Amino acid sequence: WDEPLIFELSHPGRVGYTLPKPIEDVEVEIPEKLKRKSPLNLPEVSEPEVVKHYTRLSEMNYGVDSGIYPLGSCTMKYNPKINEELANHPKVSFIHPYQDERTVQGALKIIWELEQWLKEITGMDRFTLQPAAGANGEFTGVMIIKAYHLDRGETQRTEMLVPDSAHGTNPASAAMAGFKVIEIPSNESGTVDLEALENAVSERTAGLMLTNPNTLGIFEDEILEIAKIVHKAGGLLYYDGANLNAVLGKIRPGDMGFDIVHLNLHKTFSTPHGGGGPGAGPVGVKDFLKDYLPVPLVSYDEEKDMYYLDYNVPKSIGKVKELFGNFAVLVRALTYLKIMGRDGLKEVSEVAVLNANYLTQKLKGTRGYELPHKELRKHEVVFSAEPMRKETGVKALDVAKRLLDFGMHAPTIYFPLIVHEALMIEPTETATKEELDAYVEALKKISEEAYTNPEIVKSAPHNTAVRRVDDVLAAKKPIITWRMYRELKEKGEVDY
Amino acid sequence: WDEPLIFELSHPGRVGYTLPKPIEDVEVEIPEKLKRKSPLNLPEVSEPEVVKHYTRLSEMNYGVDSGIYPLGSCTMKYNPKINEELANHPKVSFIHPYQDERTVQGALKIIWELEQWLKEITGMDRFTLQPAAGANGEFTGVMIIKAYHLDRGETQRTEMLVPDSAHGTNPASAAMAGFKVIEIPSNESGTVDLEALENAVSERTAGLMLTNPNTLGIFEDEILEIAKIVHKAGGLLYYDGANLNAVLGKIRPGDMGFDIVHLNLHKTFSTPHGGGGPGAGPVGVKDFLKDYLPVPLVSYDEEKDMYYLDYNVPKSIGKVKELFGNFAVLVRALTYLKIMGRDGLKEVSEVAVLNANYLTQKLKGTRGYELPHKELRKHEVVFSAEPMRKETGVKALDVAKRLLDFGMHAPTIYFPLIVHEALMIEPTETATKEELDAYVEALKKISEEAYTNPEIVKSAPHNTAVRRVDDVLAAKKPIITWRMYRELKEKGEVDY
Amino acid sequence: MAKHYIPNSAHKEEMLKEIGFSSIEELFADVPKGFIKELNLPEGKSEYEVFLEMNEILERNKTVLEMPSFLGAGTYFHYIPAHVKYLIERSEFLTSYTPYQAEISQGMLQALFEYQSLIAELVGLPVVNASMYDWGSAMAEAALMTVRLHRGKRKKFVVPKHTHPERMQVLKTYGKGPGVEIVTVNWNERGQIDLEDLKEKVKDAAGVYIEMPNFFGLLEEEIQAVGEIAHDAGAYFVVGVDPTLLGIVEAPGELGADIVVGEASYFGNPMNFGGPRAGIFAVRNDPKLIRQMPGRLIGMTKDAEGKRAFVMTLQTREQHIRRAKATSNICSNEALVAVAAAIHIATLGPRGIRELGEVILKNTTYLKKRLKEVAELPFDGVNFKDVLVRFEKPYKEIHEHLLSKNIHGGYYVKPHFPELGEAALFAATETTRKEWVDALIEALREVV
Amino acid sequence: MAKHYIPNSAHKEEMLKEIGFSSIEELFADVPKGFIKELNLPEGKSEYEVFLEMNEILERNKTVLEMPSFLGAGTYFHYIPAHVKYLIERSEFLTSYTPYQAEISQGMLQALFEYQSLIAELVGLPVVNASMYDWGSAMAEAALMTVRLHRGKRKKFVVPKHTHPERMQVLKTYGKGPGVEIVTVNWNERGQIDLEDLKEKVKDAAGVYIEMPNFFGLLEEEIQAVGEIAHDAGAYFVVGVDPTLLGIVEAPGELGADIVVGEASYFGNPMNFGGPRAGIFAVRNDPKLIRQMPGRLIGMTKDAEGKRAFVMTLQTREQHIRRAKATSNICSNEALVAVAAAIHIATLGPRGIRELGEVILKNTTYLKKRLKEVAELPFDGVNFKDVLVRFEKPYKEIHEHLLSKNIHGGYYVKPHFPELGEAALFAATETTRKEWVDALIEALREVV
Repeated sequence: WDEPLIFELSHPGRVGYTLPKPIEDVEVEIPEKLKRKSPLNLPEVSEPEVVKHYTRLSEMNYGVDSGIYPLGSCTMKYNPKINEELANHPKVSFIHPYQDERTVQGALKIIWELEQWLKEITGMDRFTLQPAAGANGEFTGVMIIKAYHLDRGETQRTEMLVPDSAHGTNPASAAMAGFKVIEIPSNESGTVDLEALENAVSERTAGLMLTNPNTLGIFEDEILEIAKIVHKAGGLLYYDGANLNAVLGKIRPGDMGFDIVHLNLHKTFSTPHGGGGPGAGPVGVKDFLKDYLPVPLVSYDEEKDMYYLDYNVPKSIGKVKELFGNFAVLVRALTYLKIMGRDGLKEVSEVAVLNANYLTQKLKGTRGYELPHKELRKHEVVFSAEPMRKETGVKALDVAKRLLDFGMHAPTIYFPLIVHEALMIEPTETATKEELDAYVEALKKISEEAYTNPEIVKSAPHNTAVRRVDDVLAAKKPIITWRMYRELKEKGEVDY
Repeated sequence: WDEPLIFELSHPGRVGYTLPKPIEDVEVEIPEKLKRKSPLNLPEVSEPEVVKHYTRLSEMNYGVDSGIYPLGSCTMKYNPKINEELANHPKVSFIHPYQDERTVQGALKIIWELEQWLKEITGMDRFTLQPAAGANGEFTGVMIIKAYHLDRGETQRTEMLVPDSAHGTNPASAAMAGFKVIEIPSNESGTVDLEALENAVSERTAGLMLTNPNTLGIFEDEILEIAKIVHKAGGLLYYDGANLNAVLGKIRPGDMGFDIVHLNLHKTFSTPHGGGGPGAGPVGVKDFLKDYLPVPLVSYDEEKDMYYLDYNVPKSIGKVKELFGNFAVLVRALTYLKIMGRDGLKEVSEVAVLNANYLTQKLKGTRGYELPHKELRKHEVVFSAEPMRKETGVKALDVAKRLLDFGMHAPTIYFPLIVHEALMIEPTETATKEELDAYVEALKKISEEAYTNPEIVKSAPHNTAVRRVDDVLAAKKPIITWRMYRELKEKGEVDY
Repeated sequence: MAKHYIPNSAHKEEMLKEIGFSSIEELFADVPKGFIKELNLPEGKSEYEVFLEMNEILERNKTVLEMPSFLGAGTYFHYIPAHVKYLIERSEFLTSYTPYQAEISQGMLQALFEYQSLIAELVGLPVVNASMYDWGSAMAEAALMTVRLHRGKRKKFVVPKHTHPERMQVLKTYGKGPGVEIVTVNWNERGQIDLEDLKEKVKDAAGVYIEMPNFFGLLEEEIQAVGEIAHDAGAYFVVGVDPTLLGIVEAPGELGADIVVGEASYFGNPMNFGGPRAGIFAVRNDPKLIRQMPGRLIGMTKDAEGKRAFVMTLQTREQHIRRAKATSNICSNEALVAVAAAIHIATLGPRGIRELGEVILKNTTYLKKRLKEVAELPFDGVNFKDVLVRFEKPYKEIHEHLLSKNIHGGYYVKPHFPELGEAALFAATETTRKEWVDALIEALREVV
Repeated sequence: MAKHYIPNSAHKEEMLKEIGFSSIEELFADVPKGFIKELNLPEGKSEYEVFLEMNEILERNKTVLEMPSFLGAGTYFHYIPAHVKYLIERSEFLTSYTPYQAEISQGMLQALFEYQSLIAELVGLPVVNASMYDWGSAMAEAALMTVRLHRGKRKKFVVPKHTHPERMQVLKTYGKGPGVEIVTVNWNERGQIDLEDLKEKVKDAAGVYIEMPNFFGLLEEEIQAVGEIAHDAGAYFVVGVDPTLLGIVEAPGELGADIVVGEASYFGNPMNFGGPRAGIFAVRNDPKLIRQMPGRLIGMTKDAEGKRAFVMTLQTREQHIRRAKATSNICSNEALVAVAAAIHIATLGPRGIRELGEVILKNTTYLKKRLKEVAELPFDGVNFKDVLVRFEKPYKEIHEHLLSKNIHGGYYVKPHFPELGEAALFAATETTRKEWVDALIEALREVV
């Protein structure tokens, strides 16, 4: 349905808030030149209207609790509700980050305990939980690489190697840290081309950023070779944890030769994604890098049974975010870990991989979808709709939109870039067999439609709150705020 | 959409729970004849499936947060979220009713404070918060009336007077207490017919149960006369608080001559109705009746600053419910009262009455809807669709169903019984002017349809999750449980 | 200033004018003079101030998380998985009314149908209503129903003397309406119902009632025999049951019950100082019984297009239709409590229900074993949750000592059953921790 | 046994068989030998046990509800109306991903568009992104942006020395990438930015930054002049703002800011030990600026039928399209925090925003007045939330005394600015109670 903007619900005089009275009702003079004179064009609405408005908006949104959500490389698993209950505990909400350590031992213990779990899971020696998100973690990681080389006087190490199948954040993070990004092509199995890597490394190499399994869902089986090449050249090996769900509790980046790891608590560790955040992107390092981590770390004084903020990080890169990270997200992740335990975490990766392969095998051979590279996948699979596009004009985008009509979320599309018309599907371990079967059925049905009645696919979706959204217009005539909209509206430049 | 029954989602082996291990893993022998041998046909589902299932079911339900909900005599007002937050506080959830009083002073204080508010609001002298719902409160009230008369030796007082416009619970509660119910007709203004009342009272009269304003939304302006007649005959006057919202914070039943009052916290005091409960039905009495209240009461020892359970109620009718009532509901109501305060409560009734009269005046004169009785209403209004039925065959039920197509909840229909084809509308103070206007618009549109295209109304609703539901079939072939369904299905007696 | 919950506060003038009124007072013109007054109440406060105030009040409660507690006696600390509360707090469930408009209430109707269905499987009877207020009121209504079933010709309702006192009190109040005669049967030396005494008292009874487990926490072993005695005497057999028992103990429906009552809120709902709760009410699939049962029933049916749908059904038993002749006055029930119970039961499934029963049984057994070390157990048998123990010292003294050790002891039984001496009920559930029991026993050793 | 979050745990055999595999191991056949191992981690526990465990851990926190606190310094105890949390916890918002599929994400897209719009009205700039991680990272990204806008020809970023230390540290880290030169400007005797010093240092600056209020809690009076000095030198003017100030103080956009950053989480979000938060990032409606801004933007557009709709837009600035050439690496942002802020701002409306500013200002003034009785105030001016006070004794001593009285004192400033002596920041907001302040002053009297 249509729900107006909150601004359009405004009626002068309506009030949605209550505030306590001031302690003393004195007049405080604000310097004239600072006084607010410009109008405050905010909506005037009552609390029931606010609640109805956002309730309705929520009903126009699809979440993990609505149905299958197999966005590749996003690990949209079920978000346990106990996580929410504990993250909303008053003992979490109502503590200030600058409180005396003696009054926040619980919070510090949570950070410390979570670090212990992550260390064992990844095979790393020390973690910072400060980064707010995956990309923030990547930035932390590459800054550590930079600091390490500079510290050793190797100022010439200015190149960061990144496979062509990597997430966009990898090159972007490397660039932000001031590195030149060198792209490494994939071979026909979909893994890093060793020869190309050999040719790319040099004394300028700062490191290689890698996911394993990679974004095709394929395990980099030559990882030991890769590590050897990079290390031999004097570079460090960085693990992008986006795909950790595939190997969780079974295989550790630290054992594969990685020196630095970032994780996504909002992917692998079941914290909700909230429509784009908050997440958390902890970064773990091997012992020789721990002096470079952001400050503060949380350490434990066994003798006093006291947790404390540890600023003793001599070569720290500084801070990558204010304070101690997205604490409420950390509470959720630790809760999940304690419930899952060793046995549960292993079950996660095993069933995630089973689900992905089940879907792969069931869909394989369907007309229009091609399965490039190796068949055996880990947590996700990338099909190509290139044959379909060529034969019927129906693109990956159309397939994605048509899936929405079946009440299912689309896969990630057009990524990784090395697969044309990519459909990147990651069911995760929390999908049911019925959901997988239904998803395959829907994709088969769409294939059938593409070859018999392509228009219905190209004009999809048909059963959603809005029809296909015009993103070209959005970019051509940017309307980012109600303020911009009002202006254009007054000029008669918009009819929507 | 269609959502299967939870039983139909079952897959052998799936698990949705975790339980702690027993303290000691001993085998405890249950006597053979008590051991469970019959199968446990419960669904086997995982937690993500449970969450998705009930999330989807919730999306197939209309609540106060979905839109206007003007069910007459139900006072479906906005349920503030702070009520929920406090009712879900661990200090509420995790206390046991038999705890030592010293460890539940907070809980006892809440009960005590709420009583003080209700006393001042109603003009009564003492309250029990034990009753679980309005009808449970009514039962409490009439049992007190019974006990009072018996205590005075007036065993002949076996008749309870109830106006013909009363809620069904009034006669039902009176009957449950063993009274004979005498119905008092309404006069043409829609209020109690004094002459009929005079004729009905006698030495057999135990009391009169009355709502004021009554279910037509009309204030019983001869209430003092009524009280005089009943009291003179030796009866007691009972106030059904279902319609208190109309006079909240302005007019007190105690001042009008009522001896006993029950309130509905889930109506007037903003606690949510939860699809039919839990509610709470506190009962207040004048001083001379307080020794009859259920046990225990909560009293306050000022000297020790201690609240305690008070069993010193010499003529108590006993208990009408286990323990101390629906405590978590009481927490919500007290929160609401503290936020609203004297000023806010008065505003509630004033705007509730304004909204009802606004709607009355806007709708009045629309073809097919008749406004019987007086024009001036309090919190609600009853229109009659009798002209429409006669002229077009469209009944109140059809109008109600058609409203659903406009995304609005229907009014109460076919009640009170004294109005044919009744449409009983109570917008409450939390409806917006726009919602009232839209409601009137919808009712006018339906009138137009009734006179031009009655079929569309008679076959409504058209835009809902299911089409008009066959309640005759439901009664003819009762299927109350999955167990009954399975049996019939096996016999081939159902096709749904 | 306008109130934040009342949008039209801001539009009073304008709306009055539109409908030709000049003031709010005019809308109250029909109220006799002198009735309208200013109440003596505090002014409204901000949400923050009330939040603080309520937090301060609540600080004066000590929870069972802060202080291990061995209280049971009809209210138990069970753990409710977090998703249950999360789901029932969804506003579409939480803020809806009784589902009178079936077409936009399919969610609540189906959820309640599922509740009825899940309870039916547990108790072994196929007809279950959508909830009563609690076990006590359900039991009292069952008593009235057995009297109605005998068309008032039999008014005697037979109950064990060791029926839960709380429920007994509710029964007594309800019984006063139609003048039910409540007759109690003694317990025997094993704390079980005395069958001989029952046989003597069952004559002309409308119904016979028994609980599983009984007030002493014991499984009544002769349930089936009790049912047979009741039936032989032409009485209906009513069983009250703690449903968390039903994974390991036979469904009362299979043991001969005509009516089963009990407490549904043990599933899905926290203790909340005793409320809200939800009473189970189930009967055999017998039109005679169904016609006389109280409360709301959700039924499955079809919509106009033949699609499966749910609706309130058999409403002609209810007060809003039948008024003074209704089977009960109940209107608002405990729907959301029932839905919470349903979600919890569905989460547990057959395996979880069995495991829950086993864990409780084993924890109770551990508690009992340890209690034996320091106190006397008047009765032997299989205990589920509650264990009756007797002390030599006044229990008050023991209680005070435990409290001083930050332990909440059991429920003092003497006020109800003085013949048992200084007895108390100590309870365990799946939430009971070994360290709690061990601390309890240590503290008891210090004082007994 | 199957795991309760993993439905297909129960179907492994069956599914493997269906796709022609014989074991889970086979699915990991491509993993080099020796990689797969058993980890040294505890076994999984029941939800109840973890609930207890986490509760026990959390018991070791003392909240500001249990102990009046005067901590501010960038994190403030604001009261968040209950409906805000209630709404953002709705699973459709909570469990959704970045709204890549606009057609089934209109709710989140519109909510974020509303966030952008509400912030735009507050800060007085029309282009706002859908959130950065926090104020600090937003400020650092703004610094990088000004450098990019000068195509790297200017690398100097000028900030007051009294910029919040936490943000300063983030800026320094971010600045290392492109080699930003951070130049600090002194404060004057009134604790305000020294305009003369600024004029000296502004030459060749890519950007100039200032905060309202500043780290000492003071309103910087010469904001506009700072902007003019920056612009005259060809530098971009970046203002960092606490948005709760903006009901009573002019929007930075109106005071000349090209870029506004700040902390959105002061609205709608509890303190949470400092996170999650959400950084505000707003710019003038200038294609040059928009092209260089970091982060996600939600735009209004039409659907295929001409109906209004929302979608992520101008994505060619972002990493998933532009990769190494993106304006920032940011991907996950703080969407839900931003939505919470939006709901809170919408709830307050124009009147509430003004009133909030006034109440905070008045409470701060009361706190300041009382603090003056017992300590020295190094700087005078208009304080908002934070008040800088200086003691004669070591602050540590004072802090310990306050703690012993169950009061948490202010933020110790000396580690960052030793030149200020034994100084600390004490803060008030709308949540501060008179009795807290009075107790504080009483306790301070005992120790100073």
